[in-house]
Amino acid sequence: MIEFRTVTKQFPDGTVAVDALDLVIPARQTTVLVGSSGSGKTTILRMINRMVDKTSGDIEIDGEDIYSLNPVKLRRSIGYVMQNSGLLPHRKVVDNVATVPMLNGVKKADAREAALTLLDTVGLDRQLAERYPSQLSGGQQQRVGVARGLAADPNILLMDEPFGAVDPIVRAELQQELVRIQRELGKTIVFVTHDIDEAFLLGDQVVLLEKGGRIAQAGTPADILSKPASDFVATFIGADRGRRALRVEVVNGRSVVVDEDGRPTGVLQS
Amino acid sequence: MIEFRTVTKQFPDGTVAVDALDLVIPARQTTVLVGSSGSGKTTILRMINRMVDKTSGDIEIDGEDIYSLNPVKLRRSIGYVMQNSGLLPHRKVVDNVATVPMLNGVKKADAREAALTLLDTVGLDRQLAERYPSQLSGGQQQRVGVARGLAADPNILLMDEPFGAVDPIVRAELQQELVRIQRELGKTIVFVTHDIDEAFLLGDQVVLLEKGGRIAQAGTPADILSKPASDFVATFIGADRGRRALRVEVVNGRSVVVDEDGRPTGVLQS
Amino acid sequence: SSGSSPLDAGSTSTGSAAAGTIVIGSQSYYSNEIIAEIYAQALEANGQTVTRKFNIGQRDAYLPALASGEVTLFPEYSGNLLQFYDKSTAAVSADDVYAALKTAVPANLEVLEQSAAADQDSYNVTKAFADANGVTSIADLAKVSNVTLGGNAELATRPYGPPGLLSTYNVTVGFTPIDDSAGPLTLKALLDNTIQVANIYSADPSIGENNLVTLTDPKNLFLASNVVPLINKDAATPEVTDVINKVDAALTTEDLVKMNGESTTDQKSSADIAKEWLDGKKLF
Amino acid sequence: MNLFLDGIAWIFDPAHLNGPGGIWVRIGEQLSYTFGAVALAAIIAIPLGLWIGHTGRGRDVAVLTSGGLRALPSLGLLIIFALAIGIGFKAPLLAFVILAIPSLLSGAYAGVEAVDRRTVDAARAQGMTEWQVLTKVELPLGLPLLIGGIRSGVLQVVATATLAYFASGGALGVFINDGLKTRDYAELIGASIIVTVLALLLEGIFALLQRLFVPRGVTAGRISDVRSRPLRPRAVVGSPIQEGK
Amino acid sequence: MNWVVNNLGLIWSLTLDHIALAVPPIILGFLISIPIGWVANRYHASRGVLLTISGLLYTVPSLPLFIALPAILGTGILDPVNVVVGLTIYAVALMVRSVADALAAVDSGVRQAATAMGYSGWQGFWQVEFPLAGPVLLAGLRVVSVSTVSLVSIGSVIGVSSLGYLFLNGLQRNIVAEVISGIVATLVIAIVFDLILVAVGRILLPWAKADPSARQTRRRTAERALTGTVTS
Ligand SMILES: Nc1ncnc2c1ncn2[C@@H]1O[C@H](COP(=O)(O)OP(=O)(O)OP(=O)(O)O)[C@@H](O)[C@H]1O
Ligand SMILES: Nc1ncnc2c1ncn2[C@@H]1O[C@H](COP(=O)(O)OP(=O)(O)OP(=O)(O)O)[C@@H](O)[C@H]1O
Ligand SMILES: [Mg+2]
Ligand SMILES: [Mg+2]
Repeated sequence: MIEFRTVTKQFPDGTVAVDALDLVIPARQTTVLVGSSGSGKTTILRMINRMVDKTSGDIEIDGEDIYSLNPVKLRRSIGYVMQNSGLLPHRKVVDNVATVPMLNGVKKADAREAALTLLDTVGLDRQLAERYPSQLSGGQQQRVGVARGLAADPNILLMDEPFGAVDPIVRAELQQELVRIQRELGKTIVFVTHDIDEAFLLGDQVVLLEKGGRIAQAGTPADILSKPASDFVATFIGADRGRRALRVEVVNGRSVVVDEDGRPTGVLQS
Repeated sequence: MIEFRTVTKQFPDGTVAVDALDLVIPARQTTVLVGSSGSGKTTILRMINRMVDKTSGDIEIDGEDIYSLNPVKLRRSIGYVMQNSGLLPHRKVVDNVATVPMLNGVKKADAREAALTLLDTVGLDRQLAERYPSQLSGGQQQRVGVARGLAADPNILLMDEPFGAVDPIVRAELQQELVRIQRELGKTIVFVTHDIDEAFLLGDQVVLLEKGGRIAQAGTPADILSKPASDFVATFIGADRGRRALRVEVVNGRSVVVDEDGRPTGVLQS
Repeated sequence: SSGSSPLDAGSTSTGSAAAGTIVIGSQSYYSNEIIAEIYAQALEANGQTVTRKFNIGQRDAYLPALASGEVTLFPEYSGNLLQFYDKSTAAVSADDVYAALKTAVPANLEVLEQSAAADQDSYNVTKAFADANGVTSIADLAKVSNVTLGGNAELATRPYGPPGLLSTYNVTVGFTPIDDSAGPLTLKALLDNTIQVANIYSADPSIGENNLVTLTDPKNLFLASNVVPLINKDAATPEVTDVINKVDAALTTEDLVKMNGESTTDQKSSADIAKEWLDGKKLF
Repeated sequence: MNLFLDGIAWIFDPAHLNGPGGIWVRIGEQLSYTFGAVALAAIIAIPLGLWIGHTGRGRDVAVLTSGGLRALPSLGLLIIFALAIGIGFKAPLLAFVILAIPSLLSGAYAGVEAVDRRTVDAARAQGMTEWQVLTKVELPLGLPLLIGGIRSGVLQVVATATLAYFASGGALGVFINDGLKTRDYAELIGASIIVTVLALLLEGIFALLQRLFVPRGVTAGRISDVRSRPLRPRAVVGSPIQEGK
Repeated sequence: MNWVVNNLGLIWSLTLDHIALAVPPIILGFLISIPIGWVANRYHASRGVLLTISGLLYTVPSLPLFIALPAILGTGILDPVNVVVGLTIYAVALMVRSVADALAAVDSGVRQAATAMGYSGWQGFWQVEFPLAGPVLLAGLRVVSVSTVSLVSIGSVIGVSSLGYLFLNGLQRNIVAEVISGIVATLVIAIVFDLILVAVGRILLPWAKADPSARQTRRRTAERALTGTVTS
């Protein structure tokens, strides 16, 4: 469990990115932070592994103040996956995955062996292990990024828009894969996105943020969808644009679900 | 009306990007080309204004072979909007919009005056006219791109993933704006995207492309959704992942529409 | 005019040659390099170990190196060297110059026996110019207006340069610095009439080859300048000085002209030229 | 320090400043070489560079040639030309033209190439002719790097023009050579100071020009664009502009 | 041409002298520039100052520098060390900017990823930033190499043996072939050095070849180095 208690982050230039945030992120579940650009998602995420230092307040992991720990050690114990994978371009795929265990002192051969197993876990062919990141497609790179995040077998996995830069089809695949992996491993995942569909798809808990890291609403997807807490939430989830306001029409003898503008979004199963 | 007759494009390196394409794009409607990366969407689009030269076949606009026209003149008579707007960074917004009319010999003052009117059309504040593109947000830049595409009052507007790089919320706004503009102006729009939701939202006709520019299915959104012509189409529109296979569940006393995995997508209106 | 000199500053430190090794230097002047090569080969033939540091620019660069022991032996020209140490010297004849030179050199250097071979500055004009203006001596230049003299840059301030011409002969000349030690650029400028008078060393074969007229010097503007070895006293062992003195005794002005011609016209290397000369003289 | 002060004193001695062969004349010669050589090099290299940048053709050849030209020792070139032409200003000028060409050439083609291809593509798609694409888009946007190339060429020539004395071509090298040969170290240092100050002045002027010629609204060619490259193309972050709602 | 054939020995020994004078400045310049460039990149405020000073060093004409150095260093006048130090100064002047640019060009995303993975500052620099700056550093080093090789000749004017001897001696003796052979030999050394640097790059940076985006940044930054304040 990760707990933020009235945490504030003000950058040196004066921007208050996160303002008195109170948030509990339950263990072994996926919590999705969603909000538009600049709402402070990344800042919140990075305060967990001290890539960004809080200005005030308390951050605890399983009851322990993270500021009592060495930041480098803390980071090695937390998986981190980012957009554009952040892979080291000068290391082969397998070495990228093996990096954190090796920083932790695992022997090279062992770390590489474990890395190969992880490639299986994320659904990558072992043949790709000896390639450089630039020789992979965007989707493959993201899989490597996930494998690397999992390499030290961390309890916590931070994911910052990990699928933001890939093509929608590949993206859908990766999302499914993540759902599968999480079912198997049961990590505490904190996932950042600005795509509300992705948030609803992946989140056990969805935290909808406004500017300054203020929580507009937090809850399960169904909660948020059925009872938007404010106009802002309603706008954000698309309720006001009629995208979420659906009705049924019959086309070619089948019940097609359409939105307010009459645009079809799916077919109702009988 | 734009007509492709067994049009093939082979690039010098041997790639056959478009293979014997037959396609009719009706006038005064929006036709969306959708398909995954590398399926030849951009190539097809760019053959219309001869930014890419066909290898064989015929391309006609309103019955006239485009190869009988001067390519520079042809381009000036067709609007083009691309991802990342492609605005000239060293010209002010208003001058960017006025560029094509001025190339066509319109006087500077008149072209600028017309440009300001166009900024209204695309929903931009006239105050932004004197800014440079880099001083605008991504969404604003795209609006300027659309205004520029419309500046010479062309019959045809080509749009290559115009909203691909902006944040989903802004994107939704821009899509609505385009729908509105099209309702007012009634251009022949050819729109490229790899987002099937966007295709269904904007397209009067949707053309689903496979590798090599082969048409997997073409028709209205409702047609495609209710009767996918092949497994490929079904996969692409998400039917197989259960995203389009919807059912209704009651949460908090409201009918929430959920997909096969139980992820909510909207609320059914009574 | 300057207070301290960067070149002097270096003279206190480093660089003394290993004991028993003779470090022979030469000017960046091909003819001087030939003589240095002769010294080197002669010493080597007599069992000495020699290091060559040729092509060290002008006196200002190499004299401090000699003083510091970075270089131990250097073929020099008596008149020019004397003027370097004593700008106002009155000595003119070869013997007077040599005598004056012996006392003028710094304490830790000495000059060995001077050779009969002379190679001194001289003013030359083309045959056409000499005939047209009736010029045979430097004094005759006073009759001609708009005369430009060409030579190395340092000539501008040397006692025998334009100031000396004015004070000794009352001749006023323009000056064009051409820094190739009376090489092809100077010669070409003279033949093209870009300059009318060129300072060319008397042993330069181009004087003969181009039919140049060397102007006589009745008032002894130029000092006699004979080949003379300058040596660091620490290196002046009898084994060395005997060999060098023997070489100098055998060297003649004609030899110099001939060897210079072999270098420029026949493009032979200084090593080959020196070897042929030594073989021809059968000194050792 | 003493030497340095002597050098400064040497410069401001009126006897050295004026008259034929005085400091002013030599500075004039130094600058004539600089601007003359760069102008001649520009006539050759800039159109060629623009053509290479615009068409993408001959790029490899250009890279190789300018690399090779860069490796040519100016002293050797100058001497070769002097032996062929004789003394005077022509041989040094020729050598300096060759010295300046690589910078100008690479400035021109790098400038054009640095322009975002999508911008060029969009310009063409709107119906600009190739000439218009070059003159209205690539040239103004490539100007910072092009000027950078000219600046680099100017600085190289101004520092190297001191070698002109090898061919009796005048310029400030005359003092340096003279000071060296006559042990007048005040002259030597004084002339070096002048060369350095000239170079710095020109550098300052060009830095200013470069700033002036960066088209407004563009940061291309400034070093800051490497530093602050965002992770991905994104709608403005931290900018005061509000989305038009 | 005859002259060349008869003097291959001389050309060869001068070539060796030339190489011996050129190599130390290239290596020293590189090593010295790394910490300076690092500071320039790390502390934004220092960047302008450091780059200006190094640019200023480059405007000092070489000949007087070679002559003035013995006074400053206390070396002998003919000591090759003078030329080596002088050329090292120029190399540093050129290289500092390359190092700063190279480090700045390292993708900030990758740098952050490294921090997030738990690299400490020192580890992160040597194992991630420095190798990733490699391609741009190499491009800068190639410029330094060419410029150094061509500048060595000037040392001949003050009597430090190099291929420049062939220029001065060829001039006096009016042997064009001698001057040309000096130019050609200089060119050959520059090309060989360049090939060696490229080969070393291939070996040490195998990933760079596979990475088109790195290639582009490298090219851009190299060209910036060439068209920036760099003079030779
Ligand atoms: N290093 C920094 N210095 C100053 N301000 C910063 C810094 N990093 C972020 N900010 C500001 O803090 C606010 C929150 O930024 P953050 O990156 O957390 O947003 P985000 O929600 O992750 O946005 P995005 O969706 O664009 O990634 C923004 O206004 C941003 O400009
Ligand atoms: N100039 C070119 N030279 C060679 N091949 C090309 C060129 N342009 C495109 N191709 C190839 O042609 C095929 C179709 O490309 P195209 O750009 O039309 O695809 P697309 O559907 O627009 O893809 P995306 O969604 O990524 O934009 C691809 O395989 C691509 O690699
Ligand atoms: Mg973020
Ligand atoms: Mg495309």
